[in-house]
Amino acid sequence: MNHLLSILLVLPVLGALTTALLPRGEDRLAKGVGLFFSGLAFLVSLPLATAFEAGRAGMQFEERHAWIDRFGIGYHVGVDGLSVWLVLLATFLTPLCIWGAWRAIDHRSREFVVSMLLLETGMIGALVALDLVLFFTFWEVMLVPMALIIGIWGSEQRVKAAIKFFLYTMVGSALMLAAIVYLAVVHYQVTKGTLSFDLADLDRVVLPPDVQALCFWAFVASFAIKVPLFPVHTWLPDAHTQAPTPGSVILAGVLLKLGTYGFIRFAMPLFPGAAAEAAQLLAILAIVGIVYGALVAYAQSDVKRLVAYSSVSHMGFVVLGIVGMTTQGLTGATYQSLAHGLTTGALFLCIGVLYERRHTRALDAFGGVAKVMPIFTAVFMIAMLGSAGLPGLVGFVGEFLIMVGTFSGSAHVLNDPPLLVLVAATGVILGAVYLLHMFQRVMFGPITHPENEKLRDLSLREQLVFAPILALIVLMGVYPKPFLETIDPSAQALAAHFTHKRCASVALARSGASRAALADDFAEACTDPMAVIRAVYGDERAPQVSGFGPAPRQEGPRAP
Amino acid sequence: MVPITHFLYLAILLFLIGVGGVLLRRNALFVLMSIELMLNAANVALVAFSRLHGNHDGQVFAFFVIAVAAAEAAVGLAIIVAIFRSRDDVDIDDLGLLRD
Amino acid sequence: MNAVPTQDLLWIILAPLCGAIFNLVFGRLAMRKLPDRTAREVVHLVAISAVAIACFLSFSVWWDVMVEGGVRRLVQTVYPWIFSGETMIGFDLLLDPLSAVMILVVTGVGLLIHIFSVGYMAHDPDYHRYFAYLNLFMASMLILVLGKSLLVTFVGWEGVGLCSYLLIGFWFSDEAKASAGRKAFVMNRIGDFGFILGLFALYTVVHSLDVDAIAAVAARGAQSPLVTTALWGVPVATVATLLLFLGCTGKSAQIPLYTWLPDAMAGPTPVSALIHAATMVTAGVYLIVRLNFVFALAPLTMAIVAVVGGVTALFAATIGITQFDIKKVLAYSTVSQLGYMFLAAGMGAWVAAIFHLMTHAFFKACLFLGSGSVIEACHHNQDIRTMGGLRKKMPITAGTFFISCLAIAGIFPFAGFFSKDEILVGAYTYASEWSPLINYLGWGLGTVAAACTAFYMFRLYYLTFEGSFRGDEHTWTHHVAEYPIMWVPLVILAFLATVAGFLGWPHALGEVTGLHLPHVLERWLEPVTATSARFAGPYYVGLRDGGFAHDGHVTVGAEMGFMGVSLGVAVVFWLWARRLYGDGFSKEAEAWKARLGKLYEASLHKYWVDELYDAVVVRPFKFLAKLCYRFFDALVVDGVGVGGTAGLVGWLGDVVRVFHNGNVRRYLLALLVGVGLVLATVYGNPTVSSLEPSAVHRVQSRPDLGGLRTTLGAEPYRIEIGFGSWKKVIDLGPAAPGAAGGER
Amino acid sequence: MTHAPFVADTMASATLQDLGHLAPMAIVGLWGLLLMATDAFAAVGFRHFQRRIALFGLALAFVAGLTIYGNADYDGGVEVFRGFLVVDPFSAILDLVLVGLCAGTVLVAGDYARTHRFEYGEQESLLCIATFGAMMVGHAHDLLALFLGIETMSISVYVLVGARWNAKPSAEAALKYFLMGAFASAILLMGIALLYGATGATAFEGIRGGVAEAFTRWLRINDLARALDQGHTASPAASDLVIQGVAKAALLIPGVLLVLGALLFKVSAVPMHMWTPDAYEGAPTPVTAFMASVVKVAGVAALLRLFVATFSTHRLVTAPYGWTTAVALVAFLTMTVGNLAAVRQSNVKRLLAYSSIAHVGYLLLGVVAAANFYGEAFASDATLGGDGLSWSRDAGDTAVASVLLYIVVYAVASLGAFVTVAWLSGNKHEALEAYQWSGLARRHPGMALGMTVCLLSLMGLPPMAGFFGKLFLFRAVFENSNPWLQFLVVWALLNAVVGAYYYLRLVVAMYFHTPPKTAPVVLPGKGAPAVVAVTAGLSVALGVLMQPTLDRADLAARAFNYPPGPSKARRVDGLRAAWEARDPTPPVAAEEPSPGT
Repeated sequence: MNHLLSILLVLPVLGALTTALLPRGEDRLAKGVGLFFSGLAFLVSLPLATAFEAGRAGMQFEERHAWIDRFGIGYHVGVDGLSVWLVLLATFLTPLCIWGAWRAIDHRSREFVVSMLLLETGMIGALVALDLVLFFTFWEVMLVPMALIIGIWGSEQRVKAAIKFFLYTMVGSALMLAAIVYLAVVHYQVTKGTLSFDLADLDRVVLPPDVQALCFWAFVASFAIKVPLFPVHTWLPDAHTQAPTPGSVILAGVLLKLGTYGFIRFAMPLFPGAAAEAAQLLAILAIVGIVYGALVAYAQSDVKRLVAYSSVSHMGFVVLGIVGMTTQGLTGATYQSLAHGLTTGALFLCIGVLYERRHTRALDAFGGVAKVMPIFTAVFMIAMLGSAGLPGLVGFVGEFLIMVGTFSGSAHVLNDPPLLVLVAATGVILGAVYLLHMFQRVMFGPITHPENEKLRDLSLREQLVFAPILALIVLMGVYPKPFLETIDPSAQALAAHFTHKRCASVALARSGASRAALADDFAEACTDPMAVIRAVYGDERAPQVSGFGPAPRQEGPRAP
Repeated sequence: MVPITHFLYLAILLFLIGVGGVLLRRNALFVLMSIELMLNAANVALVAFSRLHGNHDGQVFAFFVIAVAAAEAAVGLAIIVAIFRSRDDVDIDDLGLLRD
Repeated sequence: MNAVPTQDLLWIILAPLCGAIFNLVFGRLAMRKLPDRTAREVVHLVAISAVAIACFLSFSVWWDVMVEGGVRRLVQTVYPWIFSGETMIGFDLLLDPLSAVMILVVTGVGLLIHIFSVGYMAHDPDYHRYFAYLNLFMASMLILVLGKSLLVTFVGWEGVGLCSYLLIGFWFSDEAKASAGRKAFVMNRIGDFGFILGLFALYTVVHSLDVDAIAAVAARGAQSPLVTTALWGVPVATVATLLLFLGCTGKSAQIPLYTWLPDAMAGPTPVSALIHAATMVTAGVYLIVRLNFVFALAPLTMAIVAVVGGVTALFAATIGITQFDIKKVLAYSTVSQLGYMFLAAGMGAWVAAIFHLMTHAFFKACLFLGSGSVIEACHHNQDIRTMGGLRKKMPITAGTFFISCLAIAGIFPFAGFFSKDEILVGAYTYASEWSPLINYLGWGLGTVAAACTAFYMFRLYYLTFEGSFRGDEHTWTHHVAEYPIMWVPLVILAFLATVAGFLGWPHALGEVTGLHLPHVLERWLEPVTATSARFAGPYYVGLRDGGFAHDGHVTVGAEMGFMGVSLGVAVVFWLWARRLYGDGFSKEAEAWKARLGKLYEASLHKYWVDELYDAVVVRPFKFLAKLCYRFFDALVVDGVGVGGTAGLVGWLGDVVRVFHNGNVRRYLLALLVGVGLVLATVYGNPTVSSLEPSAVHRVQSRPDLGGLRTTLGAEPYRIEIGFGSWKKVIDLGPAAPGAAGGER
Repeated sequence: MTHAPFVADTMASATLQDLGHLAPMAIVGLWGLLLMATDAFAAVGFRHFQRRIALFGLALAFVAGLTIYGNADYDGGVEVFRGFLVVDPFSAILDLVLVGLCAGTVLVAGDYARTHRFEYGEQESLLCIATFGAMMVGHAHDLLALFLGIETMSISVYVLVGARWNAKPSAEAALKYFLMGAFASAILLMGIALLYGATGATAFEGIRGGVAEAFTRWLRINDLARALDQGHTASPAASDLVIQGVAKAALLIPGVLLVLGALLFKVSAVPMHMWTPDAYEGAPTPVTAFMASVVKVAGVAALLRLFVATFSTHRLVTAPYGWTTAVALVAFLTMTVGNLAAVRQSNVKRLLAYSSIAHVGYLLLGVVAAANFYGEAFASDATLGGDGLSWSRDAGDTAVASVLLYIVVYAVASLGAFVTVAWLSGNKHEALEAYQWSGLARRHPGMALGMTVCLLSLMGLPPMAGFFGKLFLFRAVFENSNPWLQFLVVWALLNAVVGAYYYLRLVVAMYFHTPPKTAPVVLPGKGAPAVVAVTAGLSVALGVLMQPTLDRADLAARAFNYPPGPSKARRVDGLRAAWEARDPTPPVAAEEPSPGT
């Protein structure tokens, strides 16, 4: 089964080709084919969940072939706890989107399905790629289909939004590409002539501080835009608002996650020294994003825009969890990504339902909907509460882990994490404020618009689309064990790796060398990494509570 | 015997005259002629150097240049004629159709 | 512990949960498909039996295991809930004396209220939704109570908040009601914000949120890291407890977050009885007592709790005096009574707090249900100005209501007397960092509040039940009546309100009457408070030495004194209320109104607190949001930042295009300029054309775009001069090895 | 200068043998003449035969090219006509590419001319001859060959540009292009003359030797001056010495720079680019495609052959005497101006013209990098006794390979793009405004897709070939650890984003906008679609299946630059062996500090 990921990458492409060959105008058929292939992809991806060895940190389902080995570019894919669920999220949401768009997308379905499927390949690829060029390839592959989806099937301002999305992202990736190439070249020189773009290889390189900072920020430029991190978030509201429902769902559900995933997989471990230095700033940006996003969301009169800004707020939490570089934070960040994918996806689907019926997204156009659409009300409410991070629903687990990790464990990179968390936690209040505000404006109160009297409640198809998402929202909130026990080991390993490599980078900086070096060279210097870091930063920056390594369990053994 | 530098000065002089002509004249024909002048300046230099170095590459080159110049002139004149047909002068300042 | 299958604990929660799920999923189906009557039957039978099961299980576990079996602690490990790195939050349940009391009260009162609801909601179209929410609330409340880890408690904490939101806004078509629900939820969220941060603060020290773990850490008293570790320069214990207390003020409607509770009366009355009187709002008290050992380590917090409690008690009571909405009066009285509990908790009188919590649950539930049946009878009219004389038509309701009034006013021998008295005594006699000042303050506030309580409760009673009916005739003849389904619970609750006090028979009364009953509750809760009881020094909790302590008890004299005072006050104000309102609004009442003037106005308008909050918090928030969006986001970031960049590129594009004006001679010139540029890159370099000596060395020192090391050093210095056959060679400088080499 | 030893004794057999080596080029040239003849004798009705004949010949040339391409004997490079031309993997690749591009043009040119009523039989023959010239540049091993190749190509293209006699812009474009081209070639010629004067040779190898000598003398003069300062008695002949020594370098450097200027004109680098948009716009679109592909490739080939391979002695690539400074500067200007000017273009042809300028900007960076590496290698050879396999030389080869790859990928994509433009000009008014492309994706999804792929490749978006071209190019430049160049790479990448914007505008028009009432009529015939299909296919395939192409390009590059003298053959063999062994680690001679630093 070790070709699973490759199959997973190829299936959607096959589907896209098949769909492209269909005769023109066969809308239902095209969607059917798309649904079939994406559904097949989902089924194929299920073994990722079942056959995945929990409790193992390393890569699984790994696969490696030479591709352009003149430059050491290889086809190298694999998943670990940090990516496997995101892959599943992608394969899970895509068919739902295609199915959910059964009526919303009424013209040029063929192109639509092709775009969706290519997009799926791009997302999966970016999540499983372990070679930087391969990653970058998929990263960019996602761009065009998404732009098409926004630009062709979007609403009034769609073209502007599509171009904005495209260019915004490209600026970031341009810088990242420069950093990638630079890193590879340095690796080539440091290893005396080993050409490689493989993550594992490049990860061995430790750059001198100044260059490291440059490269780190180059990566951040790309990922921060994708996340999106304040203040480079302004493409998101437009893209979300203009995109058709499936576009918004995929965008919020998976694409944004790729930004944070990039942080976790690439930016932080590759440049730990710079990451540690930048952590404070990034954390502050994240927190500003949390509060600011919430505030702005509250000021919206367009439902979709409101949810879009709520994404800014939520993703702020994820980034906060990442930059703290604690096991809990990383686990929480990953989990929160999933949570946000599900809840916000569901919210966008809900808005899509309303839009289909009323063809408007203005808050004022609704009110009292709950009276006529009880099932929809329940669905919308669960999604809304999940998004608001109600304990017992999916949103809470991630937020809690992020905040507890940052609060108690991230002193080794952040100043006064409690204060940061204090501010971040206000997001919990504000989240309730704007979400309930939205919910009340749409659902409650008397029916002011006669059009709303006759709204159909969810059709069976729509109910079936929502059912699995809601089930997950509840299940993952009540019983996160299966997810956590796969994510956690990888998170722990990453956090530990981060500290060790950061120590190496600190040692390099202290040695005053202006050339890059290999992390292995500092192995003996970093037998106790925290000690080295403390020695540099002084005890107050050093962690009071280490988030790393085997920690005592206060509440008895974890169930097997 | 005449030192090489003299030939060089001549060549450079011719070349600069040609350049001046190209830049200053507005009649396409004159521009063409100036260019021919520049080519010939190069020829002078080539031949002179050929003598300096005592090998014949330069002279061979010069012959080819003459041939090329002829071809160029032919094509150039043809084009100028075409222009002349479309509008009754060949003032290169009037070529305003193609621009940003 | 093995005396009973521990699943029971879980089932206590699961039973109502299943009921809720059933009604959520199938209720709507039933209501649509089945004939109305049967549908309602199905719905409320499921709901009630769910609660009944929970209630039965609670009692059985309590009796069999704790009383008979003598097991004081029951722990059930369900599954590891959230874990990562060192963090480990198990979904574990804990049944100890404290939670036992709570679940008994919750399930018991809950059951009665469920039954009552059958009558009250009889004609509501969303019957199933109502009972589903009610069951959901029961489940959440039980999770809150039974949670072993504070995070599990937090789940219940937010869960009950949610249910309260849903039930307050149950009739969501009415904008005001929906808003009331939202207000409640948001204010609770503010509290929860404090709660969760408090948890984090505790976590940093304890590395766990398990109550036992925290207790273990706290048990070290002054050496406990809770005290020794500082957060923001303050001991963690203080920070944590302050934050937690913020949560309590939200949930238990204390100053400053109390304003949601009166609005919460928008919900159906049974809901007010269950959630906003008997159970949910007392969660804050429960939390403090649950964590008494942590609070005890934070004297500052304790003092704040006490003062806030006392002030709230009085503050709310004074508002209650002037309200005309029957439920509003009860709401403010609830706030005030909760204030008492916090006063007690703040003074370290844990038992008193819980005692009052319990008794209050009984009589306040009874009062609310009573008001419920009154409202039902009066055609959903809640204004006491249009009531009166209802006793004639609804005697049982009136009776139970009266009993409850006696109880809440603290008239011997009703439950309220004992609990409130214990609180007041505690307030006066218990040690605190700022004793005795704080004792005087607490006791004073409490006593005055007691006076007010007696006054407004009896005012309410007399205006409602006595005198003559002030409403319209039609209502009186056709509607006013009471039904068994509604008065049976009333009777039970009234009974409890009467006898519950004897659980806390004071020692002194034993001395006086010779009737030596044990203080059951104190004994029962002993294991819970044991930890904090051992603290000493600044963290000491218990009687201060004010000369009234005698072998661990307040001396008889003192005790009797306090009782006398409170009882006297209560009776006096009862009689005064009777005089003013015994038969409708008397002249004298009006006179007082006029006399108090502004004060009356203030109380009538709830001291304009809502308006204040609106001006200070809500409006600024909305303005800020608008500002962020319209100005910062749209204008600065997107407009100037993004748009600016794009505009700049476009502008430069236009600038560049200016040069391509189609003029050949310009092009030719440009070509020449280009060639000149290329030449300039070399000849512009001063070192090139000049031949002065050190040129070469400058060449080396000059930064060059080639960026490659120069090999000048390897060059031999040799001059060849040759004309025709004659050749002369001059060697200068060091002749490098392989001088023939160089750049060949 | 004597020519390299390996030529046969008797002229005749040598000629035949050499013609064999030059088969592709010879065939194309021959066909040019043949077509001229057939056109002269063919009746007007049989014009369309011209195309078939041309295609047949090109196919023939292509096959011949393949045989050489696959033949290992040429890996070391074979000099023909006494070192006048050379046949090596580099030229082999160029032959194939150029023939292919020419065929692509031929496929469309006829239809276009017929539709626009200026059909003329010489077209195919001119295209072949121009290609012949371009190929000659690719083979050039002597300044004369280079000059003749360029001129042959240019003059034919002048005619092609102006051939559309029924449209004013055509003639105007022709005149502009001609005047500037002639002016440039005059400058080129002057430069060549100076080079010849400095080195006494026109063959590259000879020039290379002369270059080195000139510089040693140059330095000695400075030393003499120093010596005079130090009080040595100046020799009586010192003044002559000054004349002689200075003259050599004083001729060489301006020569190099003039030639550079002229070649930069040919590849239309800023500020010698002015003609490009006008000529591209005025010319018949297929000819534009030809210019954007074939002519560009030839120009770059010339840069590589002459500058990277020959003028890459250490002193010539480092300040203050080096030409790389100029190229880097020009590269900066070129990419910036090219992109900026394209941003506000609504005319598709002009837009693509500017974009082609921008691409040249990126490409020149690669040229600089390669030259720098070779210069370093040269230095290390000189100082460390010339190990042909030095680190720097390997890096230089990689850079050259990257440049080669990039220009090929670019040429293919832009051919596809321009052909699409040509294809959209089915009636009098060509659809040259972006808005006329609206909704193309609905009417002609296939072509729209093809065009999009080509545009994405130009945009440099993975997995298109254009991305990998950029990747390798910039990788090479980065490897050249020079902060300025590295900055230029980042700058180039940001430029690419600007580029993305205007390419995207076409995609937007094709996909997002609804078709207008008057849709553009398209050319008859299957030629254009075939070309677009092939180019689009290549734009993807070259990207995803990069490795084989890369191997060849690499091999080409490795046989490309050589230290003077006999070490060349040894080196190439060694390289081939090393390459067969796929050993990616070159020895790190260049890492050791050399004396003098």
